[in-house]
Amino acid sequence: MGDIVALDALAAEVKSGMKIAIPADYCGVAMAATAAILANRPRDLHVVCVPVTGMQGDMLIGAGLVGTIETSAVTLGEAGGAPRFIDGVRRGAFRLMDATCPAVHSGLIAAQKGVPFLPIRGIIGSDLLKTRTDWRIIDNPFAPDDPIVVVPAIQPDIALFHAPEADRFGNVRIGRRRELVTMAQAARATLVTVERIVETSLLHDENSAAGVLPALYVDKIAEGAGGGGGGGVGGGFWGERGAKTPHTRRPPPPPPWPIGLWGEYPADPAEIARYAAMARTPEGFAAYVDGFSRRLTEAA
Amino acid sequence: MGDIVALDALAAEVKSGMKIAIPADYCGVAMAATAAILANRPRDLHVVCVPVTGMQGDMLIGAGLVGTIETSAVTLGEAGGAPRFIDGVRRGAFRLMDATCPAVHSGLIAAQKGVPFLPIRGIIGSDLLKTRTDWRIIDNPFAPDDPIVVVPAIQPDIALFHAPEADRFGNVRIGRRRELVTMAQAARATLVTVERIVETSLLHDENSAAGVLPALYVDKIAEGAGGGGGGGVGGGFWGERGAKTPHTRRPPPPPPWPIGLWGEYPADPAEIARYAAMARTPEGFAAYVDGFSRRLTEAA
Amino acid sequence: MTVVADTVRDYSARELLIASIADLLDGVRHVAVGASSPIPAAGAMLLRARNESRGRERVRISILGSQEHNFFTNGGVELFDCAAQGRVDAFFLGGGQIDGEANINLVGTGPYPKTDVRWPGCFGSAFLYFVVPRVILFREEHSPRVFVDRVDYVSAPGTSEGVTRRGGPSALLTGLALFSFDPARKRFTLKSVHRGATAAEVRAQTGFDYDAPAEVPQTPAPDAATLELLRGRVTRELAETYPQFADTLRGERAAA
Amino acid sequence: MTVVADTVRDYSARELLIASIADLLDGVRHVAVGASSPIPAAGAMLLRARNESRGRERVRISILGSQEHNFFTNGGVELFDCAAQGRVDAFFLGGGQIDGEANINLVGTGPYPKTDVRWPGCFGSAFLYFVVPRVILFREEHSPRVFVDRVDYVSAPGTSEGVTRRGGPSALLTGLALFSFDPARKRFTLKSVHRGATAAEVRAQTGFDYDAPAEVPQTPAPDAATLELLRGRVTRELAETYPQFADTLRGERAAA
Repeated sequence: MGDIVALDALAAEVKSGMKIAIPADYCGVAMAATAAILANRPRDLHVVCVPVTGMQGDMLIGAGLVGTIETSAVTLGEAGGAPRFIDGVRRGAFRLMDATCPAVHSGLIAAQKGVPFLPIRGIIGSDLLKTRTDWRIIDNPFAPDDPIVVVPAIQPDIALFHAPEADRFGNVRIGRRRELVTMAQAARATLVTVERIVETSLLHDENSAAGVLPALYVDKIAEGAGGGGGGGVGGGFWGERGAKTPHTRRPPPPPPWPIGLWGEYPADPAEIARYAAMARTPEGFAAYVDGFSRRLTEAA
Repeated sequence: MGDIVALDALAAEVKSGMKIAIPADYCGVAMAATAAILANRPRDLHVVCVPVTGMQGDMLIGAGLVGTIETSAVTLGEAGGAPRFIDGVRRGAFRLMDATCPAVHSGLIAAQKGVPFLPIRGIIGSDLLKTRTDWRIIDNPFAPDDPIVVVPAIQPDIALFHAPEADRFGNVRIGRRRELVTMAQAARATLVTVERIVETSLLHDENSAAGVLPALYVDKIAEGAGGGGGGGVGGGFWGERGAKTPHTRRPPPPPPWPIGLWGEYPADPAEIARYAAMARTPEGFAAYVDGFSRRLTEAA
Repeated sequence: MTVVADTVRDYSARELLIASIADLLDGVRHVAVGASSPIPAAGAMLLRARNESRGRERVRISILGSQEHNFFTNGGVELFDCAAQGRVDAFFLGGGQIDGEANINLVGTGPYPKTDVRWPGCFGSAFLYFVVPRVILFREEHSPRVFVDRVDYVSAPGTSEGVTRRGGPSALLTGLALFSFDPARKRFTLKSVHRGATAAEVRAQTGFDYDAPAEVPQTPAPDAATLELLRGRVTRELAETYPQFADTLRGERAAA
Repeated sequence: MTVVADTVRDYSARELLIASIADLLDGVRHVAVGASSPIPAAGAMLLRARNESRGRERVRISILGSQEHNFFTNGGVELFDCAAQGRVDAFFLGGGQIDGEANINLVGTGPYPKTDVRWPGCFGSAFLYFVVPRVILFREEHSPRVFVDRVDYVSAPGTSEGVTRRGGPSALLTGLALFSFDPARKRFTLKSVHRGATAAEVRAQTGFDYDAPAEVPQTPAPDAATLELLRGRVTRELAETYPQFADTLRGERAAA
């Protein structure tokens, strides 16, 4: 529970055929772990996006690791559509489980509560129901003539995200990103990369405890305080930060760069745009990934 | 939204026939508001205990205000059984909706999510199902031969609790007592008494924001920083505290005394035991309430 | 020429959209806006400022994905729970395609799943369209490829029968015109065309049939007080979250 | 007489219960305990201390309602969710009545709802009994009024057929004896009687039928190392949450 390990050991937990849940960009995305997973090349992953994804999901697709993607959207935001996703859709490169945000949350909450399904309003009349044959319509048992959608529990094998800090007891600060609690409780195992490990228990103070995922739900944590990748590439923020706070405690840095981290630093839109441009072709994508991994390795 | 009012104005929101949700003792119990409600004498309240109650529920029952009680337990803890509840059960003085803790949570979560019901494991074979005819058994739509209980949404008219602090914008600190979030979101209106009002927004700091119920879900807040009731009665803590921090800002103090408040001060077991002894008879209960209200008024 | 007339004539196309949105939001207390929707956000901020100046009801604005303008504390699910509770009065939806029955398509064109053009996905539309009372459809591009007779994929249906639903489309605002929607008749009605556009042009650029009065009025110009608020306080507020967009607004104004 | 023998003889009745609970919990990684259950809490703390001294698996203890020994951060629902996820290995339930099929009654005696005797209520029993793999029934009072042939009210059933269930009763510990439970046969078996009690006395004080070996062994006394841990570290840990109970333990020991 809450073991602090090297990034490689964390990434090695993601194995072929697993169902892996990843958060939206505003929740903390484990990009260094993603690079390490890309290097490991597990196949036929079932990626559950909570409830959407961006560059992380697109990279997993581009590397050919995704057998199924279950998501309410894939987008690079201001940088436009996700090129490897769009290309994969056209080619039918993976099983596509289009969803709608609250249905993803409800599926995870069902797993969190140990129930086989949760009801959800809306959706009826959407074409989602034509292909999401795992969603059903039942009669509301409490009112006549009231059909309602039920979605099955989503139990990921792995939940993977990035957070500002963990304590050495394995507790992780998640702030008000409470979908991370749901993901972790729903998943069989939770992997977290963090900016830093602190010595004092995050549960020690009653106010601080409110925004903490307890170690009970956390399997492995990898630490890296800045220093990753960005120096000279895409400009600015991350590189500067890395330079100002040299990492001394543990070698492998798991930065979420170029995705931002709430309460810590913004995204690097220039780098995401560079990815969007390069990933338009498989070759460009491969070149990007090569450079991405290399920058992380050099930073380590 | 989040209007800061006098205790009487807050208590006046609780009207005859309403469904009112109250938390367990460890979550912050609005005892001064309860005294004010006792004075107002609304009738035929449907009290939903989230998921259990103690002295607060027993006092509402003793005053004859309760038409229905929906609860997983009523107990004074170390002080023993709740005398007015036990007496009322024997006399059939109210409609009794025995429950089990997670079913109460599920009913509130259903209301929070705007769905008519939530499924829940267990319960089948319990005699609860014989009298909770509002709970049903349906077939799990995702597996054969798998009956499962569904409980209907619980939408209180009012959620009422006590918290350490609110800011002047109406945001309330609830720490890790997250059932208070569920109660407030499920309810049509939420009334909160607090120890103190602070000037800085509780949402200002990202870490502090994690334990905050936003003003959007809060209708009325009444403030009172200590000073209530306990001086010379049941000894000690509260009275001392009141003396040390004289209240200057707003007159009516809404202390949760003799129930404790998380992160602030413990319960007063001697006073709860005194209540338990006096409330054995209707006359003793009336005398207790009279003294209780008088102490609160004098403190105001 | 009076000052007021001057002011009223000198507004940019985007200012008209923002002012129209503020009008469409009139009466709401809580409006949620997507993080990358500066025009709807500007309209909501304009309403908030105008209500304050007129002593009317307070308007809360939730900008999703924003850290500063997001008072939610219960994670990504809170918007949907909040809407389901009836606490979100208005929301904006767009669509790669929108048809005459107000069905919206956020998925793609051509046969699913191997769509020819693929857009990001449904997001929360299949839920929010059902529970938010006043959904404003907003799409600047007004062309037959957006406004189609029948969407290729229904991300969220404009209307429902025999299904619990308390929300849905109330209006469609485009770069050319403003439509209202009648769910009972499953039909849009053209309410007004913006300055510079004609009813005939709107008809030609719209792939679905709709009702229209014999004389289609022009979308009302923002009044002087509204423009003043928009160019002052609202632009300053916008700059905090959408700095580029605020610059664009200022630039267009200078050119107007 | 050796020191070890001395130690083994000099234990209080409560120390035996605590040591028996530690044995019953052997192998668990996470045990939840009610706030007003000092003996189960002591048993769990004893297991935790013993495992540490033996280099065995770490034991987590959640004391419900406690602020200090509660690492939950998701509100009162978290215990139930956590148990439903299979992350709570053991829990304790009692009952005003417990019958021979391990049905428990936490509600009252006589016809419901106007019960003659009313207890607090079901709490979470109707759920936790189904999802926690190892539920230990614990009731110090061993009398025919507690251990009845058939409970007046089933708060939670001991067994289920045709219903998804992965938890249930594994043992019954009382002030007189220890029973195991076989859900397939819906029947208790007497495993041992505590020092000073006899099998016949247990039979007389139990209102339900159960199996028993011809020779009923005595409940094993705590070994010296266990008692040392219990009297040292565990009592100190207990004192933080249950100061009165820790004093009582110390007092009984002095009198033993």
